[in-house]
Amino acid sequence: MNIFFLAILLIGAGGVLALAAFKSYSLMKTGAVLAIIGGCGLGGYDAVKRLLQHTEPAVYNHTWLQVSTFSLKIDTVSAFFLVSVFVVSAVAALYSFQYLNDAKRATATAANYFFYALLIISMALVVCANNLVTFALAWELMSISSFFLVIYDVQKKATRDAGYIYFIFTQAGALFIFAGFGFLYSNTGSVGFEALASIPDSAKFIAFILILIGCGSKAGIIPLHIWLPYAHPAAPSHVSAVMSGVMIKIGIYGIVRFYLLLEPTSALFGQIVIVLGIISGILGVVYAIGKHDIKRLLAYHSVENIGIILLGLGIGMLGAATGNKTMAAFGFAGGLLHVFNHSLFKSLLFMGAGAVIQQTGTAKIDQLGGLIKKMPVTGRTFLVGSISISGLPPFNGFISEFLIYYGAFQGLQLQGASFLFSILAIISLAVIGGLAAACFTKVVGVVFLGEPRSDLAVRASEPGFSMVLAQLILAALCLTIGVWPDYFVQAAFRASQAIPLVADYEITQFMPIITNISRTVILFFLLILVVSIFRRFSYAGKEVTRSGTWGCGFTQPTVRMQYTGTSYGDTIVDFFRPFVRVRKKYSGINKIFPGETTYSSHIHDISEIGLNTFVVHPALYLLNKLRWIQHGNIQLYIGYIVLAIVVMLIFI
Amino acid sequence: MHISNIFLAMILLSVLLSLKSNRLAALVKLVAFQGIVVSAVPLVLNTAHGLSFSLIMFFLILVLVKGLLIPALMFIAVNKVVTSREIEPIIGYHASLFAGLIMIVLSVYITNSLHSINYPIYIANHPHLADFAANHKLLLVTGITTMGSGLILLMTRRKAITQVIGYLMMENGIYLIGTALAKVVHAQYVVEFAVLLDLLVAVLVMGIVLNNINHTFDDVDTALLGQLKD
Amino acid sequence: MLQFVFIIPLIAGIAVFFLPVKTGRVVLLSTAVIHAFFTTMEWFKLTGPLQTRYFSNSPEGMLLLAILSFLFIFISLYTVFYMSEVEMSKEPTFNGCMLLFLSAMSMVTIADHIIMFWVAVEATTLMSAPLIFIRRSKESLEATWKYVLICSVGIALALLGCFFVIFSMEISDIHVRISFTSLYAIAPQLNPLWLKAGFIFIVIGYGTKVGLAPMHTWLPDAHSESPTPASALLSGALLNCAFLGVYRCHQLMFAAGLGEYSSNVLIAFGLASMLVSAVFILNQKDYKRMLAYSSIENMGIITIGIGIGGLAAFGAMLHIIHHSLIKSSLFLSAGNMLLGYGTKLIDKTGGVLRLFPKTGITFFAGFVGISGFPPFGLFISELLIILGAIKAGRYVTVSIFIFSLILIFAGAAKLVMQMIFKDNENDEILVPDKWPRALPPIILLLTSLVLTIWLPDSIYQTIQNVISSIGGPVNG
Amino acid sequence: MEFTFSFASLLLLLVVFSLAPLFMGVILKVKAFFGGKQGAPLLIKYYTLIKLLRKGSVYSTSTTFIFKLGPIVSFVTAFMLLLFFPFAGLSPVLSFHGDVIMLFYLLGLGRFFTVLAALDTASPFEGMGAAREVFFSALAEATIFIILVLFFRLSGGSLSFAEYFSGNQVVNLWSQSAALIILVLIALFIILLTENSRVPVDDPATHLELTMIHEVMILDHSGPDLALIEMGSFCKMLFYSAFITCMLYPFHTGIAVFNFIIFITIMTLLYAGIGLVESITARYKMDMVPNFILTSFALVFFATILTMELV
Repeated sequence: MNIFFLAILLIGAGGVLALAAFKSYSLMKTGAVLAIIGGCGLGGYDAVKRLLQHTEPAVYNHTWLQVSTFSLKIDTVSAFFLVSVFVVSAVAALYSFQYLNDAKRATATAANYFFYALLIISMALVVCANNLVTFALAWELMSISSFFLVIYDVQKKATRDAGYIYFIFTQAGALFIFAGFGFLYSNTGSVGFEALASIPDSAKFIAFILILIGCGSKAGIIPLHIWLPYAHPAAPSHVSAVMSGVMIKIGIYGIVRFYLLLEPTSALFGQIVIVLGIISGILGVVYAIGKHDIKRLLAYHSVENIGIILLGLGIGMLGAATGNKTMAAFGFAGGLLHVFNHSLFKSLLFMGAGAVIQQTGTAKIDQLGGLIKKMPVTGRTFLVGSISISGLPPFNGFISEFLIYYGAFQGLQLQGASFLFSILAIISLAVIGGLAAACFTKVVGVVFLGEPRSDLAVRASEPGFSMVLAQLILAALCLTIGVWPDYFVQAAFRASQAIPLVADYEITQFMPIITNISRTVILFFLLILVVSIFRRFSYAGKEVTRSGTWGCGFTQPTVRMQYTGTSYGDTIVDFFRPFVRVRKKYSGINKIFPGETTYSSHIHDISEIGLNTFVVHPALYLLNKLRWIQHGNIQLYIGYIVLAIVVMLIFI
Repeated sequence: MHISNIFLAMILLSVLLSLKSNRLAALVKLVAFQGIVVSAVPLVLNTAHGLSFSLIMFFLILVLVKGLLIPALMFIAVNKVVTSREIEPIIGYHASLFAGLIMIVLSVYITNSLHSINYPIYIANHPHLADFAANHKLLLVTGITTMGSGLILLMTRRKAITQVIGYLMMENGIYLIGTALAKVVHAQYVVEFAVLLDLLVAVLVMGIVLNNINHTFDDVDTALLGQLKD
Repeated sequence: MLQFVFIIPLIAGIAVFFLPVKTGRVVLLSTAVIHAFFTTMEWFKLTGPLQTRYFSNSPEGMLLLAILSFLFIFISLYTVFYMSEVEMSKEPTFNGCMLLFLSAMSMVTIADHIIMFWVAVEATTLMSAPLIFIRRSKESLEATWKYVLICSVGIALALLGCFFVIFSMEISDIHVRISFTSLYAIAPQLNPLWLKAGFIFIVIGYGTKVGLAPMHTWLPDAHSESPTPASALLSGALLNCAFLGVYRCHQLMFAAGLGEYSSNVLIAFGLASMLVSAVFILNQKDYKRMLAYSSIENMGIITIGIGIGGLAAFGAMLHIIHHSLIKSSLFLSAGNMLLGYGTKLIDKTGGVLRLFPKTGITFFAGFVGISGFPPFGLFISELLIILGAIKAGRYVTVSIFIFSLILIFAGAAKLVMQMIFKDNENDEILVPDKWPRALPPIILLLTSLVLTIWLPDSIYQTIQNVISSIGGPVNG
Repeated sequence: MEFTFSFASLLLLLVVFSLAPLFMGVILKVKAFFGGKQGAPLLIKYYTLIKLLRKGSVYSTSTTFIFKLGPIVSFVTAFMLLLFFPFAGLSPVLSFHGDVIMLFYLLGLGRFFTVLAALDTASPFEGMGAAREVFFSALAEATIFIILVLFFRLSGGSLSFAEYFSGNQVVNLWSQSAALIILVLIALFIILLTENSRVPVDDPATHLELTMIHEVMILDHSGPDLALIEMGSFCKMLFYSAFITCMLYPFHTGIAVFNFIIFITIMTLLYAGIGLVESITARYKMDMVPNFILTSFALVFFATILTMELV
């Protein structure tokens, strides 16, 4: 535990130092980044140690406000999440060193580092919290610090609105969680986590649903995801990386933790989670295909991946409910491993996007193109990230999805509803995979390949060293997990053994599968090598010329003729019409000698439309109707008092 | 026929008149009159067990405050302030008079219901106060009516001064109800004086504010005081 | 001696009227310190337990007295620097009335005799009235008029309520001193019907002063139109004092075994207040009014918490403490903005963070605190109230509670973010913000922060004693 | 479950792989016959490959390393499929429990790079083709995985090609759940046509870029690169047809030679069938294609639901 506190202390020191030394810009940045990285390294080391060697959970208690204690506990699940928290935060800090380079905004930068440190600390605390009050405290700290991180570019209106929406969602979510805690507390009579498994099933269900809503709004489960596509584009990229990579996973952690504490027996929990996973996964990726802003697109992909994670967890819960150990173990392990993997490649992608935006000054993918020639490293790392997020071998995304598939397939031996849910899970995983691949071929193809679509993209060049290094580290991690997954899979299984059902579950019989996967991957690389040698050989001594792309007989091809991201995704989006509102503006060709024509399309999020039309507007309308109360007329006011008395006397 | 009934009848009369009176000066006079009578009520009620010196002293002070000081303040206010001496009710005089009558009926009803509930117990506890209790009925009626009419004035009159008068009437009503119910209070003169002091200061403050309002708005019509709203 | 806490300010206040301005300020500050000194004496029972005919040091009274005294030190400090910025013609009157107001409020906190309590509450109204209309602007006069009249009417009704309570004692032929402490002892024998009636009138009467809907109507006007120190004192201290009356009567009902009824009444009024404030905080135009409505909301929360009892009551008590600290800090920051911009309109006050960094930070920190985020105390109190409410099985209450909390937060966040971050059209600054005026709000916020991290045991014990009489211990 | 490796199978694999171009020739022959033409020789595809391997290449100035990587990856991934597939009743070269998931994802990887290579050329037509390719294959994925679900159900928990076609619970037309297999066969044939971009989904022989899917994506490839792509598509075709073949007939006759001969015959017939379909049906409009694929999905899903009753 002491190492953990030391790490926390170090990170905090970094944040405070940034505030203290904001006068000298570079010193402040260096100090803060070093301290944060150091602290994260320390904490990460501790967490990994706990995860790999079977140590007893460390517990720390300190009475607080006389009514409760400030209580922490690090078990395998906490350790697992701690790893991704510390790893990603450290790398993002490294990235931020050259990403934030505007000496004129020294104070803003200092504040940014302070709240960044606070965010890391609070996330670590949430993951370790061991009673309701501590959890709530850490959760709220996390919300508030991330809010301040989002509004870094506060003079922009878009940023303020994004911060506002995020603020509301996070607070509403927190209140739902508190309500859920209320149900737990009212049944156990204590704020501790100990007795939760023994409360009646109805209370379990209500509490779980409330907590699911609260944590889901943080994790970005559709339809509670609305803040995500606003907040991530608004925030600076290292922040989006951490928020999308780690913070939304803390929401997942909340769901997992309370599932584990409640130990529900009904299959309903799993089924609900699976359904949410399917919705979030498929709609998330479809919206992503429809978006033209690269960071917004990535934000929707976070929604999609949360969906995949939920599918895994749901499968696990279903397995636990039906007593199918293999299903439970693989489902949970897959979900958890995907949490870690996604935190890696999603932050990698956000960093890449950040580099692109910093270099070109635009986030509109239809104005970019050919960037891989200008920024080779970023381009390649982004490619790695794209393959990983599409869940394709030989990268890490595939490993976790494989585990989830495996668990889901085990579910096929069940009968009735569970069988159907397993089928749905498998199919939606397949569809999500395919669509994700579609989406990222679009991103890579339109942003990094082809020719620049505007001169913004022409002026780009490789970003600063620290940014490149950060991306390289993450890309390397993605590849490592993809090729040698054994340790990571084992770690995920160890974490999943927190479920009582699979506590004694022996995974060694399944490890060969994982080994075989890595063998196959290596074989794949060997074949690639062989074939490329063969290719090199077959080109030996032949004349290889370069010329323009063949225009298919068209004599004046221009870069404007390239297929844009919009048209690329159009057919797919149309396919999902009822769930996706598409608004197209097309001026049309109407004259004999056509003049300038314009075309624009915009994708609307149905859950956002729904929220506005069914909740926000009616509520505001109703409340505005009540404004006459404060009429300003004193006689009326005295009338209120008399009225109150009369009413009370009637109901005496 | 107890003597106090005459006093109470006078109070009721003053209430009804104040509801239909259309001149401020008259209204103030009425309140002064009402104040004197109201402060006399405990005196006449306690004839049963004789007058004590302190009681008389207290009566004198009450009369001084309620019957002289406060009306005097009001007069000053009226003379300094008012441009038009009309009262300008929001609902007409007859209507408010009618409301007053309804108020009486209502209070009679309330009193009866209360008595039917409570007085059996009450008299059982205080047999020597049987007739006293009987008088209380009318006292209570008067008190409630006065208070209600005070509220009516507060709600239906436009002039700020009329509202002060309404407040005073309401205060009188409450005082009467207090006399009818809680005699213990009236045995503790410190508290009594404190309440009285508050009343005095309240009217004083209101007067000052009125004065300022008049200076700034050139009128004390509360219609002008409707600017702060949402 | 207990009475010093209101006698000394009284004398000092009267004196200040006739003293020159400079000395007046000195007297103001020194009185604040002396008051604090006597309060601590009382807090630690150094004068010994005390029970006069009209006064006593009840735990709840002591708690509020402590808050009041603490706030007053910093508010008076602020007042001094504030006065040096705005040249107020009637400054002695202002300072004097501040002190008289202090004395009246202190009297409320220690009053034990029912009528004496009433007298004290009415006194607070009268003493604070001059503070509000000291500027003699049209708005301030209107606000004062409404304040005085509505509160006087309400409190008159409370007097009627007191008579009913007394009668409920007499009718069952018991004769004890009509002070709260002695009534608790014999509460079960009181006549329930008349006690209920009394409770209704007292809740509505004092509720008018607390600002419970629908009797809250005067509050936004008075709080927004009065000069900054007065607003801070009104929101931070006066509302609590008025609430003491409601609370004491609830205690009495509880002792009489009518706790169920009174709880429901309190919760109903609390929810009404929260909803009303939600209605008016959404697209509010004036930031001081916004703060005033937020005070209504928070008093509603406290009422609900007290009504629910148990853990929620503990939460409510914490809420009283932290709300007083944070809200008065907010009002002081708002005062700084008012000095700087010369307007209370939200549309005309933009970019506070850029133009007035100190004030911007304190104001936003205060907002973060008031909307229930850590590290400030309202977070824990609201959490405890929700937990307690659900434990008490009041699900409807909780849902309305949460709903209106979200609404209010949504409304306030929009306005505050606009003020703090959005750029203003013109950057002209009337009065730059200075450390002396930025310091008191900061200190108040820090206090709330410290009390969140570490709550002294004596305070905890006091709160325990307070809520033990309304529905048992914390984990009840 | 462990990682098996058999040498005989490797030999067989090489033989079958070398025959792949011949089978494609068969299709062309059949189409020519129905077109009333004499048609190209059966070995035409071999000639094409040799010709391509002899040539050099012209690379677009817009392209990057991805353009060169595309053909390699697409070929390797397609070839790896064959490594794991049991031809003619022999055990596959390599196999492990759960390899199907891996292999279909490898195919996805191959597609990923083909598409990127197409987008790398900055040509509007290739982008168009890429868009269609990813969309249709995403739909096809659904069918493929529901087929896997069904097989898992029928074969009692198998997750590899080896397990499907060997052991006691095999999935083929002669097992007790033949009715379901028929539905699967139809679906699988549809997928075959889609994935290998044959008529009615796509027409490899068309000359209008606007109407192409797969062919348009490789417009700029030439020389050995193109040869690799061709070989990759041969492998893919071979894999799907072999898949269908193994479901049509259980290679239970002990003698390997017989199995081999039967296998080759069925394969030839299958290719001829494809040729037949191509010559008697017309190409669908683009917006019809999704329905076509969804039909296959519906069939298998129906079959899978039936298993709740039957199995």
